Amino acid sequence: MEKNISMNNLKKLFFSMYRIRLVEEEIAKRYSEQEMRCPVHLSIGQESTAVGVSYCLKKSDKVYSSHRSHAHYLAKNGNLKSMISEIYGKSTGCIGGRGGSMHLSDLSVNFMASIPIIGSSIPLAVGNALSEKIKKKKNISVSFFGDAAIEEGILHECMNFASIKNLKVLFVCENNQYSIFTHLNERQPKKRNIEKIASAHSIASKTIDASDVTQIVNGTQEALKYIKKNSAPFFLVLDTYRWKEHCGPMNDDHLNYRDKSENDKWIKKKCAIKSLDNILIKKSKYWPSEKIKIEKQIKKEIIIAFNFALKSKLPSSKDSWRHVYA
Amino acid sequence: MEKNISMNNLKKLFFSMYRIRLVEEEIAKRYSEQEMRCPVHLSIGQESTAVGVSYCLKKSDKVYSSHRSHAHYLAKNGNLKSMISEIYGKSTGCIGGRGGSMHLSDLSVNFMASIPIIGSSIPLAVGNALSEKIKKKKNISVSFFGDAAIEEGILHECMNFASIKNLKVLFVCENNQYSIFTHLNERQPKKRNIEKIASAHSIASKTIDASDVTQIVNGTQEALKYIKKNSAPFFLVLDTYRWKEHCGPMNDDHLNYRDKSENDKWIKKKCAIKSLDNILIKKSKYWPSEKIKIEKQIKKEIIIAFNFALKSKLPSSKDSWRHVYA
Amino acid sequence: MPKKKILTTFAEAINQAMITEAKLDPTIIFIAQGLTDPTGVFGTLKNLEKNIPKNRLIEMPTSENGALGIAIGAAISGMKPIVSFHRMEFALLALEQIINNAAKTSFLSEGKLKVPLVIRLIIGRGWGQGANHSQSLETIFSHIPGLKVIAPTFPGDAKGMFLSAIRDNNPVIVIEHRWCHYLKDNIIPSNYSEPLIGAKIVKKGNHFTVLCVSYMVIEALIAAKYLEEIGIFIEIIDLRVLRPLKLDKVFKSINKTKHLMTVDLGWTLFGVGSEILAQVFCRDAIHLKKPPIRIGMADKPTPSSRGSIKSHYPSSEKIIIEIGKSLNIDLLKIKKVLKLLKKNSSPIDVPNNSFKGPF
Amino acid sequence: MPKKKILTTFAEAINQAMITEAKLDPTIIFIAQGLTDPTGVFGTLKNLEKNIPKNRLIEMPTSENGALGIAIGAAISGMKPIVSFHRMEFALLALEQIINNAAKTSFLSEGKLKVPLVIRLIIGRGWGQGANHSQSLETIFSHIPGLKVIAPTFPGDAKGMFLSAIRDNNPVIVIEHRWCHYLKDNIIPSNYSEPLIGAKIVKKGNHFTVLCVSYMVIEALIAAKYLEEIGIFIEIIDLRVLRPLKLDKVFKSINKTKHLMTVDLGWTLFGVGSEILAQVFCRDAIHLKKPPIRIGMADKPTPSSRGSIKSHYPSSEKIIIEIGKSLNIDLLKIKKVLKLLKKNSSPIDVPNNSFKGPF
Ligand SMILES: Cc1ncc(C[n+]2csc(CCOP(=O)(O)OP(=O)(O)O)c2C)c(N)n1
Ligand SMILES: Cc1ncc(C[n+]2csc(CCOP(=O)(O)OP(=O)(O)O)c2C)c(N)n1
Ligand SMILES: [Mg+2]
Ligand SMILES: [Mg+2]
Repeated sequence: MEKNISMNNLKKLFFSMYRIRLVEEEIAKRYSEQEMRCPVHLSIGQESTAVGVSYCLKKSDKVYSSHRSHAHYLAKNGNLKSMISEIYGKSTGCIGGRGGSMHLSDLSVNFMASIPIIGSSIPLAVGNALSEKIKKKKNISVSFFGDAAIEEGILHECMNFASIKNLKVLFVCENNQYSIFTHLNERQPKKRNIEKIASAHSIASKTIDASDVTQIVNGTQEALKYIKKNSAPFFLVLDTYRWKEHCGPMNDDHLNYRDKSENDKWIKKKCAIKSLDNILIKKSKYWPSEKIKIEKQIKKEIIIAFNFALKSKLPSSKDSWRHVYA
Repeated sequence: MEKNISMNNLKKLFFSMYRIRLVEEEIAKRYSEQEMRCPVHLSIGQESTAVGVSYCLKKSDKVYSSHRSHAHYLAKNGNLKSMISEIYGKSTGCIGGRGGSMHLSDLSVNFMASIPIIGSSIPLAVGNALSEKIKKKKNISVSFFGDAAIEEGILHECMNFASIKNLKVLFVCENNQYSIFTHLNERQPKKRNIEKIASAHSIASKTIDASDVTQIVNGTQEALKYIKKNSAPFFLVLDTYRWKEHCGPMNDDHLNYRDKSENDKWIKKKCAIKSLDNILIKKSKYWPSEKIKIEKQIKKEIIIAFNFALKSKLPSSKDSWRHVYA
Repeated sequence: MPKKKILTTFAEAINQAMITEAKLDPTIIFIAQGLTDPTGVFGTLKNLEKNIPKNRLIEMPTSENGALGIAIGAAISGMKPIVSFHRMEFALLALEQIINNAAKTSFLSEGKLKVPLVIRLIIGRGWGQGANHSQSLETIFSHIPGLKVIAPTFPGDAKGMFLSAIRDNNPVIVIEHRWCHYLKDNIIPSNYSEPLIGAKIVKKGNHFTVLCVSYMVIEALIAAKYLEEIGIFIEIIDLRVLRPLKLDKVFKSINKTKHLMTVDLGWTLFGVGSEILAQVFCRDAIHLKKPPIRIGMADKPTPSSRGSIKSHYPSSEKIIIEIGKSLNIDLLKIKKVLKLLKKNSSPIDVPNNSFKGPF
Repeated sequence: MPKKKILTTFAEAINQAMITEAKLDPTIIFIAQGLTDPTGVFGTLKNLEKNIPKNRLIEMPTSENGALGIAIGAAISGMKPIVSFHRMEFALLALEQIINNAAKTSFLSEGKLKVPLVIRLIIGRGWGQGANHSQSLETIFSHIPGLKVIAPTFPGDAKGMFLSAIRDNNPVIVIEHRWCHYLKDNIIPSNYSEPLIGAKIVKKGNHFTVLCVSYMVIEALIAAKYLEEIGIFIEIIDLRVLRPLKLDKVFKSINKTKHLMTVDLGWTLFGVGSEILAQVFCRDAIHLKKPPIRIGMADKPTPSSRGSIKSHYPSSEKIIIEIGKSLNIDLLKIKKVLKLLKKNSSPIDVPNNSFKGPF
């Protein structure tokens, strides 16, 4: 699958995923310091979905996300300092500390909004696409959501709307099989493939194993081609896995709500970062040393970003009276 | 298709449909007298759906309906006097005039509730089925709704729920192609079959041309068998047509929102009452005279019911303070 | 600009406002069910197709929550959607979007995103529509910072305020009482905007301040006519804007009349009148000669039958009785006046005598 | 029956109420997301699986509107569902069902159908949860006839009132402030029910009536302690029941203290305090020596950062300052007391010092 992606681009994909991984790990590590005082939903294990999709997007394409938005934000070239500061509740955060981890938004990279109410940002993406259509622009609107959003009526309403109005929406369902502690099988029909939801609304779809980021890249590129050619939405299902607890910095394997073998399989065999690493190792003998350099570079960036956030000021309560109205 | 239905039962089906037709026509005729002072959504043209489904139900099965509920109510053996009185806003109405045409409800025949908010009564039917399951009862919960309800997220939420909890719900979508003045093609994907909505939620389904009531009977019987055998919901799509305006007593063909040929086809060729009449004519030479008797009987009943309603008292405003709380 | 006034209904007035403005501003889009119906949302959207390009007329499937969210998304990205709901109740399905997204996006983007969105909520009444088609839930919206809420009564205000609502960069909820749609007035055909601030004195008087929401102004005006016959002159204030709530004119009026009555469209408890009274109390209670009077819809679902809606809605009759009581007016006088009122009234369940249903 | 009291948290108290009652009444069913999670809705649903048969534990997909409607349907047909929402905001998706069906089914069936339904709405606060996870929207529900709305503060009340809520044949909205869950009290382990009527005096005093909603009682209690140091004794009333609203105790208290402050959980405008003030005004305004004081959440979305939430929530500090002003207390005295208060306070964004996140 990686064949049609250049070595250089493979490295970019690796870099982007690995950066997210290391950022999230740093958040996890420092969370107990009690200075990041907001809920955090980490993307560790799910980096490939955000990276694979965003790799194919233009800057002018718009992204909407949910509670688990760090990876989406970073993959869309969101500013790391702004993100970490936002999580620290600082005035230098991407929205000045007003929203914390669950409300990341940065218009300078067209990362429009993250809304922590399940399903709530999906219509915003569709509305964006409606607007692009009226303005005769070619931009794509991307809506990221988890598998639980399938259960929300609003997703169905939005898919129907995008379908009948021929809107350029890329729906991306990150299926990590769980909504908090509850497995998909307790929430949705057991043998039903999620793609059936798409076809119920006459929307084309594809399911991809997210352990291979190059497949996501290829799938997304196909999807975008389809969207542009047909002026119609597309629905991607990306099968992935969250390594950490639903919300917070810890592992929660001791709670036994997830099968140990399932866990092992995803962490040990299906890590998209590891897989790409292996490909790169095979492709180039220089890779191991390059990787070390990359790692250093990222770690340095991370330290700078955290220091920046730590040194930044808390916003004042007076500031929060601004922009209640436009 | 009528083969497995006895002559006697065919007559019953005819009677039931014809009775609804004549009741609705009488409402239409008298509406201009300005004594029925509430919105009315007539079922003329759609009698077969209610009759065909209810024919297969037991008294203990529960029915939930929407704004267009007259036929559902009568087919479930609702009391005609109570219905007409309710429409007249009289204290003898099935809920004492509190609700009018859009809120018919009669527990004595397990016609549970009609709610004029699109989609709003669907979860009530599903909740009823949940209750029956917990109580280990075998009753079926029937939810009638129009094609517009497909667009409401709540239907999808309810279907998912009924599907995963294995509930004995019969979903009945009466597809008359229109939501008020708007054709299905402007509201839902053009070539998508409604059954796909059912299969998206792993629910078995069947589409039936409602111009033949015997097909509805057979289809419903199959559906009920399936529901009981599998402890699972079933989804019926009944293709039908509304003859009159969406709300009110008049024809509105002059507004030209519906194709004349479509209109003609349904009224002239696909009237379920006429079709069954033709079958009966072929089957029995006595039918024409029997039909005259039936018509007389129904008309007499109707006159009695309207007189009863007209003579009944309006409820007092004091009465409406009762039952705000249980 | 022609200054000659022309007799116009409320429905026509907002229709004019919308069409004129939408012709000038290509970012205005319309979202509704049955947008281009022969009836076009009670006539308020008529002639849309003739005036506005088709790509800006968005027929909305029966998906209120999705559609409202889509409208917000469009607003965020440069459009000015006008969403119409035939009944306020249908918007209950969309409250999550309205309260979480419409009201908070400006705040949550540090003002970088704006939501210039008009949401029209039509309140049904009469002709037996019953419990689910005639609720007046304006306080739900008025409670939420980030929203603006207006409730014009008269055609002139409706037109001017509607224009401001469209031009506003915030989500504006427009409460339209169905019975206001029929009101006629001579108004200027050209477009003029009326700022979304503050109440308006509709009738001057010295004896009682009567603050009304939307259609209740009409009931108060009728009451005023009859009260004048017995020498009582009430001052009627049309609240017009529920959020932001500016009550200067009310305070001034009370200062003069020393009497206050609020007349709510919706339920009294936790209603608009509650907020008004609270604000007056915090500031001006000492001026009142008598406890204020709050009336509103009876605290129960709206029954369908015309039999049971007697005394369900606040009426001119009720206004007269309560004011009479508060001012210790001779009961016989009041009774005489009420008799006259009754003689001249149209049936309880229609906005006017020419209304014939069916909804 | 053992009468010995046992130290119990609010969360444990309602957990006990639910489990004990559900063991006795087989029609009680539970509906929630993550019903049998290791954490079980903040611990309030723990041990459910051990005590209640599985078929009565209904794991709810992320489908709030559907699930709430399904709960109503089950209630109509003989069940007594207890639906839990982790955050009040999630119930915004279900308002159509709550307002149209839960509240009106008894009315619309002439009392033949009943909706014995408990809807638990948990209000989030602190730890940076921000605008969509910490709204206090209790007035929306309190406005609707057909619903009952309660907001217990203390473990004992919570248990007793929860039991009444379950046994009630009407839909009862239970407003649970997340920070109340941690409150501990010595309560009787056996099940006792507390009628869903009226407020409760939590602390007696002669100088000021302070009427609080839910967690605000705790802020007032803290304020009271410090005010006592300077000789001011406030009377604190826990409102407890928002609908039906019975204010006799409030009227009585005001009669004594001649001063009134309301402390809202949510936004002040069109809030609970508005209704309280309106009722007092209509009846008792003359008794007050000073205009009443209404405080509540600042009129804006809740920011996430602990920097910006300073003065966002009504606090003991604010209560002290406002009462001081109203009673013309020497500013130096107030300042001294505030200093002390500050010294003893835990961080602004946690319910107690042992709270460590992550939500
Ligand atoms: C409307 C709504 N209901 C419930 C929640 C509580 N909640 C927060 S995250 C979450 C799980 C969502 O699962 P999924 O969509 O699969 O995303 P994941 O966390 O697995 O990435 C839930 C139920 C919510 N935020 N919004
Ligand atoms: C939630 C909601 N949105 C809109 C309406 C307005 N409305 C009343 S009837 C109707 C048409 C429904 O069409 P369908 O479900 O196909 O039923 P039909 O009238 O064709 O029998 C609509 C949109 C409503 N009652 N409820
Ligand atoms: Mg998931
Ligand atoms: Mg239809």
